[in-house]
Amino acid sequence: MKWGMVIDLKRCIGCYGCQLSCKAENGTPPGVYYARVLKAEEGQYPTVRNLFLPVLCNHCEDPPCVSACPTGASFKWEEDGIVDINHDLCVGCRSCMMACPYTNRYFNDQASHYHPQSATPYEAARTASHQTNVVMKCNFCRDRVRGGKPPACVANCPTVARVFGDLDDPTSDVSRLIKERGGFTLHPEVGTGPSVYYLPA
Amino acid sequence: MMPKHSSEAAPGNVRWDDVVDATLVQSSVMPVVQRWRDRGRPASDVRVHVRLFGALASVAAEQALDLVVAKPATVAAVVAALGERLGEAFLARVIDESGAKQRCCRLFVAGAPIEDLRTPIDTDSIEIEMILLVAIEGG
Amino acid sequence: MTEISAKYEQLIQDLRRDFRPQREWGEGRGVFLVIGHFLVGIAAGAWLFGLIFNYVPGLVAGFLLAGGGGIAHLAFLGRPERFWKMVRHVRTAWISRGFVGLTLFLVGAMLYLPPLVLTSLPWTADSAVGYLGWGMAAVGMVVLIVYMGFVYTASKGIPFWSSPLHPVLYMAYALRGGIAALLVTMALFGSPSAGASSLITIWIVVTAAVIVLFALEIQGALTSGNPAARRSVREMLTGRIAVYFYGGTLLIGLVVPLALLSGHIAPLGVGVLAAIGLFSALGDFFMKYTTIRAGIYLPLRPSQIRYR
Amino acid sequence: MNMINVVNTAARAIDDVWLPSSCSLCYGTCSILAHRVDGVVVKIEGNPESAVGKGRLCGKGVSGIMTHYDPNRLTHPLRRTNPKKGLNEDPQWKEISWDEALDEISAVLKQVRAEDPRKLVVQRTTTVTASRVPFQTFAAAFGTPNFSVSGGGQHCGNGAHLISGIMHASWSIVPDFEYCNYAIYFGASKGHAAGHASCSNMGKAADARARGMKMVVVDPICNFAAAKATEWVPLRVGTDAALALAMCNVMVNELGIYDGAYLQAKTNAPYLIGPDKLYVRDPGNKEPLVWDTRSHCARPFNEVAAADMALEGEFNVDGTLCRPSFHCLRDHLRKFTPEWAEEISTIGSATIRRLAKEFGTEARVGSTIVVDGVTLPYRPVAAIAFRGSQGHMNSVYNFYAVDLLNHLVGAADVVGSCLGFNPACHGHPDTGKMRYIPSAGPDGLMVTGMWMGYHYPYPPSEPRLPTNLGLQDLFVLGMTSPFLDSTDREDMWQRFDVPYRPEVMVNFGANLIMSIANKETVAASLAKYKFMVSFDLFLTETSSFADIVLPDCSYLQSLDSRSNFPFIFSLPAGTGEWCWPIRQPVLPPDGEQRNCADVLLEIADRVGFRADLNAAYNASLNIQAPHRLEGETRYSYAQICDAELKNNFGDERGLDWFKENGLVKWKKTPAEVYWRPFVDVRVPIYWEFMLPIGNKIAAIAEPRGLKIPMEYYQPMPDFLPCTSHCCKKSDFDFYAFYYRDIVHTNSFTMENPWLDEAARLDPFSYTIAINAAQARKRELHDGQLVWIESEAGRKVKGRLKLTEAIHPEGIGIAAMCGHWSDGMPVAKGKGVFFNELLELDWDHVSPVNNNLDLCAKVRIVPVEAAP
Repeated sequence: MKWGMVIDLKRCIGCYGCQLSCKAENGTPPGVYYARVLKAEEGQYPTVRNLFLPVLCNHCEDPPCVSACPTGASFKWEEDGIVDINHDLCVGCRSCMMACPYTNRYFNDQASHYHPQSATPYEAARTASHQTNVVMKCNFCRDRVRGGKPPACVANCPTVARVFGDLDDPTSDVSRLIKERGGFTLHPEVGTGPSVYYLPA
Repeated sequence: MMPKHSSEAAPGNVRWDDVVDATLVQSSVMPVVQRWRDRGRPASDVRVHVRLFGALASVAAEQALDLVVAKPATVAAVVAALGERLGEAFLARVIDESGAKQRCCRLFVAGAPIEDLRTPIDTDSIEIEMILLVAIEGG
Repeated sequence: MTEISAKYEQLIQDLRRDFRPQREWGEGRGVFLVIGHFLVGIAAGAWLFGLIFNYVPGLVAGFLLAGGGGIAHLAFLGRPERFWKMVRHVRTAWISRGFVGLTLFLVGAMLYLPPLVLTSLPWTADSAVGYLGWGMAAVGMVVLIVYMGFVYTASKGIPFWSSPLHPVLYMAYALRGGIAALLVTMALFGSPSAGASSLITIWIVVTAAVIVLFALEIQGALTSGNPAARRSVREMLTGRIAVYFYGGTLLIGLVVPLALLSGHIAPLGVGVLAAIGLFSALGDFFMKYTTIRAGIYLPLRPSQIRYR
Repeated sequence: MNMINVVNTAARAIDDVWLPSSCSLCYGTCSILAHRVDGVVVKIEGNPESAVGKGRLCGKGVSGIMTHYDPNRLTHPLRRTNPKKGLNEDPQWKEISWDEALDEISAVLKQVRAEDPRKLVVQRTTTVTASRVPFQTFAAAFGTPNFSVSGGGQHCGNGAHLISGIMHASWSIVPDFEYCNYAIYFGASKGHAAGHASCSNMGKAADARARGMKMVVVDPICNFAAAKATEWVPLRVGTDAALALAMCNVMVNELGIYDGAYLQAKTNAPYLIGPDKLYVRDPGNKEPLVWDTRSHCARPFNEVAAADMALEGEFNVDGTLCRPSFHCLRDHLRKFTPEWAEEISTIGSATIRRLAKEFGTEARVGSTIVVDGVTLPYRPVAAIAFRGSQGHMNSVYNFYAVDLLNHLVGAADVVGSCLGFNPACHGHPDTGKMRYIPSAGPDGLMVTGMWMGYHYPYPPSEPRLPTNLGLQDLFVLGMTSPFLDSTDREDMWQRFDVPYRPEVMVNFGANLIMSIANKETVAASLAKYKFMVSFDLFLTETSSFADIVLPDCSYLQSLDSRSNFPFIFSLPAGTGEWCWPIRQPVLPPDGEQRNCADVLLEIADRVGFRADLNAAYNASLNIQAPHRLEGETRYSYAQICDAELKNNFGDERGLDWFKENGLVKWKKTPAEVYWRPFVDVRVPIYWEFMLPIGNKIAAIAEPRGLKIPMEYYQPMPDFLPCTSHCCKKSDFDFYAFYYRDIVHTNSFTMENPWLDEAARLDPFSYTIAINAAQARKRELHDGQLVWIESEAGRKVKGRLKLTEAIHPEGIGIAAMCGHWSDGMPVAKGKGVFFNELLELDWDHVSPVNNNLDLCAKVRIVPVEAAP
């Protein structure tokens, strides 16, 4: 099977629910974003379109980050296609960050917390456990997924813009939506075969 | 893309009042329109114990007082009696010019909230509580 | 503002940009990566010419530079204590290959070199051990000369780097660096049998090659149609790193050596040649430094979004 | 405090639980599940069981953890030692014990209550809906009418809520997302950002979009709703009424589109209007007359079949020449031609005609649809307005004009139309409690069945010489008032012989220095209070004016028995479920923090008005025997909540049951959701009551030297300009306005580091949006630091963000950023403090509902050369 995500840009309103529920779920430190929302506009006044583009690791079919990693810290799970990082193996050479065409990897170079004076009890419980001086990124909330729950950003999205499922199964919602609504991926020209698809706004 | 329901939409000018039976709900709602016309009218007597709270207590000389109103009595009669005893300033906070109860004034007869000043008071030595609630809200 | 929060503020600003510069390689501790690449490149070149001219000081220089390069790499890594894990992905990762190359080179050099400079060792250069060392070092050397460019080519996130010319260019740097190293060592330990004249000729040829390749790379980036690559060139020629490019790469690395070479400043003595070597090496450092700093991530362009 | 002990032990005993509760990052109050592990909340998710949010939260909701755990939270009562109060005065706080604090507060309140309870002003934030009951009740029991919600109302609701109340018996309006095919928004973001039932509406709006609902958004800036719209119609700030009126004109007079049957049966359209612009009444029962086309004579409206009521024509009733109000409206509308509207709004007349045609056609006047087996009127169009369009001098007419679009085509509280938030509820199936239905009031016009305060929008109370500091008893169509803080408040009080002055303020969390208008004006009013106590999470700009600051509990440490009641406020409208969730403490207080509701109870005990407070709770929560609070009994807030819950849902469903189960829900019926056809009430398309009110107010105010501009008190809407529209100063060529950012709530969430980080990553949250072409014309550049300077010379500093997505005359700023308090270090210095540009006086508020005018004519002065 191959986990994949479909993000319906028609539904997304750029509320940052994904970016922040991801933070809450993974306790990522300042400056590390497994999920982000980009905003941009297209056209000229008054015929302008405002664009909200949620981004995350694309869990590519052929991930350049994995082949660039010297230690195998970055790897792809055979059974579900999720691209993951084994932080115990990472030497922090950051070549994966240069290899990722989607700039969705972050280097956690210092133990840090959000309020300068001290780490909150939440951070002590959820952020402190992250290794420093290693590269971090989204792994589709693999623990949640294996526990039968969708990734945090999918479960939380107030507009139900995110759908998660098996791309190998032609009957799954993700496969169906991609087919019916003309799902597309970012930077197809790079040829990495992303597992994150977008539906037209 | 057409909405899934539009197909069910019947053409032709259907009258609003023909569409549904307005009595369906109306029957179960007290017709409030009467309220503004009503005035309470006293006739021989019944004792009521009145307790005033909040702002009403602060404009009134007494916070708890006993009144005697004529039978068949209504809450309106009690209010009128209070007015005579406590003055216009007090009355103005309880009823408006039309004689209707001010919204922000809540009345409880034997613990039950009442909106309608015509509510009869037949049992003797009954307790009436009155309080003004804050009128303004925003957001 | 502490160094951490400064970096964080910078990241927030970068993430708001359409064209986000890479800062992990070349800024802060990242500069050690540039130094590492630089030293290792020269080392391999020095070793090559050391062998060609059969010039032991050159070999020694190569060995020492490589050692320094290795240390610089460790200084760059987030988790240096785990460095040995980098052997694991030779199959796909050029960094792994480079690491293996460097290891081979250093070990080989340590077997081959000592008997050449020291007497009364248990083995000699032309013993089995010596030959083994020679071989390992040779293989390591080749890997080091070749791998570096490919590390950049494999960086699909940075269009400016992923040009196929990069590997060739880095090989040329290695050669130019090697000659430079020899020119310097010559000044200290006397010239090898072949003599300086031939070295200078090679230097001129290689330098010419570097100039051509670099020009081609810039031209390629500008015509690639990739906005990020074009942006990189802009950064280098007119942007925030132009000063390093003009001051370092061009002035120090090209103008000064050529001026010295012309002989108008001083007669071409050993010292002047050494200076030429030194400057050209510095120039190479800046060329690598600017190329790395000019790296701009492939933008996630929302304009790719289609409408219904 | 017994609640807290319970939780204390709980926190240790249980080490891995998901507790159902309610969010409080904005007044949407979505239902949450808080995951607590070893006494630490490690995750907040939406509660999928609840109809409020349906298990999904916005960015703010999931980030609440960081607000709760903010190390800048207050943990001890503080007493100021510096008697001087001012923007630049350091209060020099010193920690004191609760006993000291409560002794002092009680002593002050005791004295004031003895002198004149009205000298107490109770102030609260709108962000925490749960604070409404405890503070309103406290004020009522104490005996003061002076209650305020700082910026709330003055900014977002005196117009929107008033008219939603009069026309839809609810607090706000939304499209019936499930069935609506064509919605047009005027300065509203419902379903796309902040606001009532925000998350639920986000989901419903997205479904509507996916289903193919067309949405036109009229707004000076293209963000949130406009970004998702099928069409963005940029207009000049504050001219919404011009567009809406022109659309009405085109529909009625050019296309002849209107729902006659609706107007006859459900509005005052047939009521006969005399030359004096007033109803022609029956000499006997004084009811308004209509023209009976069957008997060809005028008869009281309630004695004629709707179908026989004339909507047009001129009739002679006992010598007075009169016309149905619809006829008057139709004539009145003629002058609002699209060409006229183009001049004012900058929207092309062709566009205006097209929009009117689209709206009128999509309304499908006369059609019906079957929902749950019930045949109902089907009007799949909705015209929606909110803060943006009503935040102007012309507050009332802007909103009234927009809503007229709905009523002309009968698109009011029927399938697919404009809906009020749950105006009718038949009550809980088991207990019948929470039953409320709009009813017919004076002249047969609708009286809402449920309201937030007791100051009902209709019938308006009689204007009288004001005794409230906010003058709401004079300006009876106003709710929250500017006159508690305005520069001219003392003039007003003297003018109207208000017999007392504010002396003591009890504030809950409101940061009014930032949330009303420019800081100097509000600071001046705050500095005048003899004594101020403030319940706060952090030291805000406002708490620095307090004498005592009390450390409040966060929403994760608090109890609230009615998170989403009244249903007209923040329960999603349309079909679905009635849902009554509660908020329960998930964590114990830190340090000396105490729950405000319990503190108020203790203050009442110490001051000695517990009996009044109990009575007030009985009244405001409608608690009846056997659960009524008796005499002076010292109930804890938990016990009061328990009483309310048992009173509403039966003895078996008390607080403990709710803590376990989180909520009660039951299905809505079509007769509740689409109530209007079922209830015999009319709404005014002709506001006959305006003229008399205006005259009565003028009769009181003008002899005292306050001119009442009667053009604002006409029975039919008009376009009346803002002060900004009249500014002729050269080089003041932009209209500055603010919008509510999607990642922030009021001035509160900037202190949350996750939300602050998201806002910093956002191109607009902390910048000043300006039309790119206009900027270039003035050689202004993206990221350039500039002053935005108002006519009055007030100015704010910020960095420009050049964008194509804003009207050429607009300057768009996200609201209420730019904190300066050291007590909120994360928020400090972030973004732009828009409200600084707002004046606070009679000249800058609607003369009808006193809603503040939220736009300002400004000029741009570069602080530094282009970067």
